[in-house]
Amino acid sequence: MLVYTLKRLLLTIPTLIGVAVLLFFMLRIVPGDIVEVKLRGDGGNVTQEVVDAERKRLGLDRPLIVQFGDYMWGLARGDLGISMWTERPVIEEILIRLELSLEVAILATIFATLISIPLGTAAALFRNTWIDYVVRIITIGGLSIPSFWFGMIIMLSLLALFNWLPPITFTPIYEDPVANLSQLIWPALAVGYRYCAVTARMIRSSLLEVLAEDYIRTARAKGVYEKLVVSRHALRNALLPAITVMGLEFAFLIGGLVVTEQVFNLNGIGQLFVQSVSRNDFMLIQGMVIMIAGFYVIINLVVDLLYAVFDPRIRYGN
Amino acid sequence: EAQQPKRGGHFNFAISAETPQYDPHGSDTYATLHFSSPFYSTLLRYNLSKFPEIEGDLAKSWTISPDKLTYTFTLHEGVKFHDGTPFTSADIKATYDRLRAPPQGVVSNRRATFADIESIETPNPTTVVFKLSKANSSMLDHFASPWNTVYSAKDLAADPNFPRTKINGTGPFTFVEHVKGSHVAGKRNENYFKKGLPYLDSYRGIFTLQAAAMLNALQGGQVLAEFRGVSPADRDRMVAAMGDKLRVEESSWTLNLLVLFNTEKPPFNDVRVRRALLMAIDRWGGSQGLAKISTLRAVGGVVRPGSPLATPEAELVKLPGFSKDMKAARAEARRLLKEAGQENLKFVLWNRNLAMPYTPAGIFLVDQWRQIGVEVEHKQSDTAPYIAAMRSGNYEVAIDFSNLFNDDPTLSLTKYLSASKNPLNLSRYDDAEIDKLYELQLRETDLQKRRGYIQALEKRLFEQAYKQPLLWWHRIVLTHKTVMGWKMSPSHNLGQDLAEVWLNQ
Amino acid sequence: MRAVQGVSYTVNRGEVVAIVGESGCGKSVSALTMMRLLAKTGRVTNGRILLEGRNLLELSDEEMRAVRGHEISMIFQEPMTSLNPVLSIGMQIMEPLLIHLKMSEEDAKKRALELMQQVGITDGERRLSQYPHQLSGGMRQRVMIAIGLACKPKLIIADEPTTALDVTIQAQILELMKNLSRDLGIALIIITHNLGIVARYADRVNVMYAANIIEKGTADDIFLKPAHPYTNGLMRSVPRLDEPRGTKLQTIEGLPPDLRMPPEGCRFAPRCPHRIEKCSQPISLVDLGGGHEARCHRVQEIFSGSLKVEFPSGSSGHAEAKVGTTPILEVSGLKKFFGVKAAGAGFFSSEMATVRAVDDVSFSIAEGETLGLVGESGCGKTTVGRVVLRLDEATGGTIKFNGTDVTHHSGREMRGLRRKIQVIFQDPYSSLNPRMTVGEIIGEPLKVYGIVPEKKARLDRIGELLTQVGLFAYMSERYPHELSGGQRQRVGIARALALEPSLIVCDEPVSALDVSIQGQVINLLEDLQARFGLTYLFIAHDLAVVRHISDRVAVMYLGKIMELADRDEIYRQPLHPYTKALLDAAPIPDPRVEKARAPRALRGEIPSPLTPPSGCVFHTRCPIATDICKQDVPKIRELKTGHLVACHHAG
Amino acid sequence: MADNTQVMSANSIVLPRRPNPVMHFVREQPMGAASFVVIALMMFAGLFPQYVAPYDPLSINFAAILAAPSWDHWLGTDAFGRDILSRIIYGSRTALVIGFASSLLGSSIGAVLGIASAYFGGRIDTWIQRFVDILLAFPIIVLALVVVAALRKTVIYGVDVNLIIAIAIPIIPRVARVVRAAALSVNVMPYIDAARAAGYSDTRIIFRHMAPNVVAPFLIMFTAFIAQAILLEASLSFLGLGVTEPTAAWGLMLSGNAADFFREAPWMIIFPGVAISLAVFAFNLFGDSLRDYLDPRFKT
Ligand SMILES: Nc1ncnc2c1ncn2[C@@H]1O[C@H](COP(=O)(O)OP(=O)(O)OP(=O)(O)O)[C@@H](O)[C@H]1O
Ligand SMILES: Nc1ncnc2c1ncn2[C@@H]1O[C@H](COP(=O)(O)OP(=O)(O)OP(=O)(O)O)[C@@H](O)[C@H]1O
Ligand SMILES: [Mg+2]
Ligand SMILES: [Mg+2]
Repeated sequence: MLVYTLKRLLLTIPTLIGVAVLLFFMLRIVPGDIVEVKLRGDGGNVTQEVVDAERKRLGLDRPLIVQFGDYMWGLARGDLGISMWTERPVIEEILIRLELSLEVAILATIFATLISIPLGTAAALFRNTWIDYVVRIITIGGLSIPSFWFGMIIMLSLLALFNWLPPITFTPIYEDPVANLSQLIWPALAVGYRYCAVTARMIRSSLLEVLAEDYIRTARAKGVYEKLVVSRHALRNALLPAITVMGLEFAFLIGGLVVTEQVFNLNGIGQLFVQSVSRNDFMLIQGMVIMIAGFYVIINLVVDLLYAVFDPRIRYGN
Repeated sequence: EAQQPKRGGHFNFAISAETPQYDPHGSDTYATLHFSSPFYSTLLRYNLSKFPEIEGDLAKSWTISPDKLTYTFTLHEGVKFHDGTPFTSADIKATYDRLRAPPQGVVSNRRATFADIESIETPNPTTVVFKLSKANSSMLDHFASPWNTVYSAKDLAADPNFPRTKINGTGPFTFVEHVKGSHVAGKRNENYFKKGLPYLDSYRGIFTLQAAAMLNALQGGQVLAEFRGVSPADRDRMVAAMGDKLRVEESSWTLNLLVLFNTEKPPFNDVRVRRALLMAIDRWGGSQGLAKISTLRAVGGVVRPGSPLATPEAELVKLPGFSKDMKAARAEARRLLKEAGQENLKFVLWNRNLAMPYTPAGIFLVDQWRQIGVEVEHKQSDTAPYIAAMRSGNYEVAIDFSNLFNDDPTLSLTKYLSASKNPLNLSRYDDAEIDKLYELQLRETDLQKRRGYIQALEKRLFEQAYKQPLLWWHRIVLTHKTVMGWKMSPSHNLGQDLAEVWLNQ
Repeated sequence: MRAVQGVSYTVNRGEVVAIVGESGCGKSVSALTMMRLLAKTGRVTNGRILLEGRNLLELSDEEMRAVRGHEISMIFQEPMTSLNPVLSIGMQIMEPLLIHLKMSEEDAKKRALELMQQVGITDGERRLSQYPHQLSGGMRQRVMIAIGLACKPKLIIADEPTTALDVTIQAQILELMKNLSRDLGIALIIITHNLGIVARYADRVNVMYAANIIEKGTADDIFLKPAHPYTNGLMRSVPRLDEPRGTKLQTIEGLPPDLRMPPEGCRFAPRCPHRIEKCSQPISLVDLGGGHEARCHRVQEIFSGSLKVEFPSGSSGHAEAKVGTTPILEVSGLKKFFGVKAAGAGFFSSEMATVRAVDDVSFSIAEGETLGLVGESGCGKTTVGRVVLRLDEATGGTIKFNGTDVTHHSGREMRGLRRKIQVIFQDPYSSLNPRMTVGEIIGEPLKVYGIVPEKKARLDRIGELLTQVGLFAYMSERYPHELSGGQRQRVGIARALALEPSLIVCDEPVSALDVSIQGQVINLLEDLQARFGLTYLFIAHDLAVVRHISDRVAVMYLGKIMELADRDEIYRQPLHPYTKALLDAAPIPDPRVEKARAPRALRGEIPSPLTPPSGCVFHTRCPIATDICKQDVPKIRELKTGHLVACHHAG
Repeated sequence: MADNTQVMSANSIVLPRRPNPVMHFVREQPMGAASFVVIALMMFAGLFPQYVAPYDPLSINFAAILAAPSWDHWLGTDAFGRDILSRIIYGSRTALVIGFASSLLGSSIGAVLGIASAYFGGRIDTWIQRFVDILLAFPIIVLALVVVAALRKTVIYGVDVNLIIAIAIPIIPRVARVVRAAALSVNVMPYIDAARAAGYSDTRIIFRHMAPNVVAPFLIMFTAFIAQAILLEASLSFLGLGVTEPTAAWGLMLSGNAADFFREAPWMIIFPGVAISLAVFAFNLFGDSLRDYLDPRFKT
């Protein structure tokens, strides 16, 4: 198990390197220069020497390949470099905002899991009945409603119904759970809806497949209570694919965050990302993408491990 | 509101952007000033009650030689930096040397403005003498610039870039903390050299990056003020929401957006085309409409309307692009285009990707030009690519902006100098006459004559239609009624040291 | 549609009743109906199912649930998929005990162990905690039986319990079930399409056709005095191990009726060679005495012998294909290993193991000859075929075609050769591209190889080929899914013929077909061979079929050839213990022969080809194995002329 | 032989007529059919907006700023007095063009990669899979954002090409995965072996025998990703990185300071969002029904 995990972790490295390389050069195609933004962004009329001096100071005058080597060497030592905008370590910039985004993501996941399982199961059991259709509408809705709009609508409704808006400054959950949740529960809803929908759909379809399996017929032939047939025999098999999907959906979750944080003005990773894109803060962008990619890879690893826990057919390598 | 100021209390206000570094010398964004001003003093400053009158800050008094070449300042005694080191004329010298001739690796955006300073002498700790090479009618304004925060010679000697990341000033407040992505905090400087100031015990500048968020905070009382300015829509909404708890102060703004042509790119090398496009813009109508939904409002020439040197409306309407008879103007525009063989002109309009007020301006222009049969593709891009395009000159038409802190023409007019004189001239034209007029107004010390030169320059500029202010901004500041002592001004860069702000509760 | 109609039969304690019939005739449905397990789409329109006088159809769902697994239990066809992969064996065996008998955990566990004992699973303790994927097919079926027995039911229904298993395992399982039902006095219904099994194990037999029971009686009645023409046909269309050489199979032409619109008269009439007008009238079972009944208008004539039932036997007239002497295909020392993930390792470890699918196989086929290749599943038959076809690259050894070594021909060199070697696959469903019409499928090679370049002529050629395989030109614009299994297989054959090959590899071409259809295809293959002088490498696991069609037969076990000889020789006096075992295990559709034979079943399981036993791969199961068998691999020796054996103790 | 054929002809099975696929689909998937109608309507609006839209979507009218829904402005107007209904109608063109184009581009490339990966296997497979993994590790919108920023904006016939590419790229790996899986299962089908045994060329086998059999998953992915693409375009425009004003685009209508008006002009927020949701919903539902229809596993 441990060995396997380590092996898999090692396997993720090439992927991450690929991400880093691809990203680095993709970004360097972006026209424009952060120094210009800094010095002239607000109409300052500084002379070219000043700009050059600044670029030199930030080491942006060096040939691309040198910068690249520098960057990769940094990565190798686990150093994400310095934000070109604030000139603080990228990792610092990220960590400040990570807690919030992470919490929203987790809330969304919890929300999704809690809702999707009963939803999907009901739809499968009452297939082609009105229940199924309602669930189908709800879930496809989840795939269709833009999370940022959903967020806006939530805000609108809160305003219209209670003339109340969530607080704008972040209080960690361990300091004041109420304040914390009253701020983050809404964005979590906004991004969680899709998450929930996708999982529910997966559960439905895989449960349908499982229910058609021979061993379900066997169970019935044994005279097992219908409740048990579903809970013990069917569901356990059906949940596996759902877990995978949750892993893959993580990519969408992040996307949801990027836009939703705009709507709710959350000072999180998504917000930071949009800012750094608009400022050409390449180092920060690289740092964040690599971190997110890392998350993604890890999560899918965890999913595989979970698989092993649920499915005896899958053995831990020795 | 002639009340006796109350001492004490904690003040939260919003800053709608977070500065990447602390040093105003190397910055042009108000984010830095709203962040740093309370910690620093300047040599002179504007008296916002009688703007644009200038008063002393660190300087107790000053004299100017008749030939306008020598400026002598007498400084306050007993001024101390936050770290306790006494303030002397040496610090002024160090600061201004850093501004006019920054050492290696130091960014000074004010280099050009102080180019005329020949030498700085410090005969004694409380006297500093500036000697100029040429007379400069704007010099006093430069000394009053909020960007020229005074640093300690000691610190600069230790590290020329000290002020980028650390703070040690003579200002009314001392630095407490800067929590990234959250806020900056300061507390009263007990031995501030102006007795009895500041009133506040402490304050927090909270970064609110979304306008909506800022307004929510204001409404919820999480912040009591935002000093940059909001859009009319926001104002109306807040007034509706908060009624008489809210104070609304308005003023025309020292900012404007300009229509900018790349005079090297045909057909925009043809004055008729440029002219036609400017004439097609219904500024007077547009200003009424845009005033409802954006921070754009006043119609004006190269100098802020309403300021002493501004061109009066009666004169303005005679200039191309400012006519009130749009039917005629548009007809003329079409004629010019036809004449230039450009009836069905197509081009790309570059614009910055900022919701307020750039996007509305862009939408407005596209619509205006459609009305004379010109098809425009509106290209909004982030600042970096935008600037890149502007500087490299591969654009045709763009929305340019100018960001000033006062009405002094010299700063604003440098924008119009020939490309050969000013590499930042994005229209890339060379026009000896404009340069001549600029120089004249700069050296002219008689106000009337100076206005004459400026209007001549303006006329020349608009007839050649290289670039032209579209509309000037309109500043609306919302504060809770409990916030007292803060003074409204035409620039959001001025008067942010919070020394006289107090809370009425 | 009516899947089952007018089916009525009784079963008594300790008795084994068989239900035979071709696929789709309603066997499973009738069984599932008894369990009330029909999918929602199916419902019982009328009828009674009496269990000791109680009509199961009148029970509430809850009552019925209590009956299932308690009084009636069922064993399904697919042991591989019929057990829940994520629940432990013990759990699955104990479940009915806990539910129906309300046993305590440990009692249930005790009982479970006892059951494992009964079904012949050793070291039950360990097995209880294992999961299905860790058991072989045979083992799983034993587990299924254990589950079925758990609550000492009155009736066990076994739907094709051994169809998915190998002959040797099949024998084991069936013996087990027979004994259990006798000893425990459990009534047993075996559903099957294998007449051999029926002959050996059934006391009474119900023959179903198109959702009807068309004949029923004791095993002897059915096999010795079949009354219904269909039953007769069935008996004659299966190849038998005890048949003289060269006899043609009689075949029932055509297909069972579409059950959505069955003929209102005798349902067999359309295919019956002896039909008369009367046959279009409805008919019910006619009693022939002694519980022997048949559903036929002319049954009396047949029974009295005044009417001799005759079926058209394939190509009357065609001469036996003449076997040449020059070998067309020579395979020597052929090896094919596959690298696979280590067993049990799952995807969690990447360690590789090698499957010795084919290990040192040598044989040669002469022109016009048919070499039969038999062996249990997984022994490497298909792989041999694929390597010969160069679909897989040989790991070792050489393949000579017409004298030239083609083992390592490049794609280009192969191209010419491809035309000469063609293939017919086992599964008629997946061997035709579902998105191409029959015409396109057959026409493609003609086009690609420019055999018949221009369109018009090609259409004619396609029609010709279709008729050659007993189809019709008009079928050329049909899609595969619009054809029956037999027809598809014929299309597959036509596709092979299109290239006018000289050698055809037939990989189990009839295994997936119903007996009556099987006969048709076998005859077709023989006709074609005679007509075009084709050479066949005929792969199958059904010894009877192989014996029927081949000139020589090779018996494979775990990737090695055990014995190779002329077909009569090998069946008359097999020299290899494995061949013997195979022949013993395969039941013959004749109760007299079967009942006479002593119960025998080769013990043990087929070892995994991942870890083949040392020495003689068969020694683990061999009755006469000695120490040398464990040590060294037996050479394949020619004991008599043309009779090769790989056994230390043979001869 | 002849006589057998006689026997067979005597009762060769009568087939039910091959059903017309369209009618069959409508009968089996009413919801799918309904959603298709919505899509068709959108397409019409997108193709001929000038006949449908009551106003010019671009012309500013300061007289009617933020007008509430009324008879002459059914869905009200925005901050520039532009008719929201008209902008939504014109916006459907933007959405459809970008949705179709990018989904087609992404799915096609993905499909090719997937099939190649499955058919050739070995090194090619490993490399393609590596590449796919890398692309998958990028969060979708992040990837799009970066690409939009990286590629210079190039407009062809009023369509922003780099936006299309940006949206297509995240689609590629996802389609590649699914198609590869499908192709792998087809690859082991005997009829493919038969084709190999007949010695056909790789290209022939891939295009004539494999491709048609992975069409189903491809179609499903394709429609599903049209929906995703529309959504992504909306998000990008919302972030101000997609289509730019004054072009009529749904995401754009929600972006910038639209939110500032939500007290006095909620219709500015509500209707464009409804338009997006409806369109995406229609495509998702259609794709869904298509899968139920094409995928035997979901058949009753
Ligand atoms: N759930 C179902 N829905 C509709 N038709 C069905 C269903 N199950 C079986 N049938 C039809 O009922 C008929 C009898 O099916 P059944 O499975 O009993 O045949 P069988 O004799 O068991 O065949 P096999 O030997 O292949 O198992 C077939 O035509 C089949 O297509
Ligand atoms: N592509 C492959 N990869 C790995 N192992 C394989 C592969 N093909 C066959 N095998 C293994 O090789 C052995 C022989 O397989 P093969 O299909 O030739 O047996 P068979 O005699 O045809 O069995 P059956 O009678 O079931 O068709 C089996 O153990 C099988 O698991
Ligand atoms: Mg069956
Ligand atoms: Mg095989």
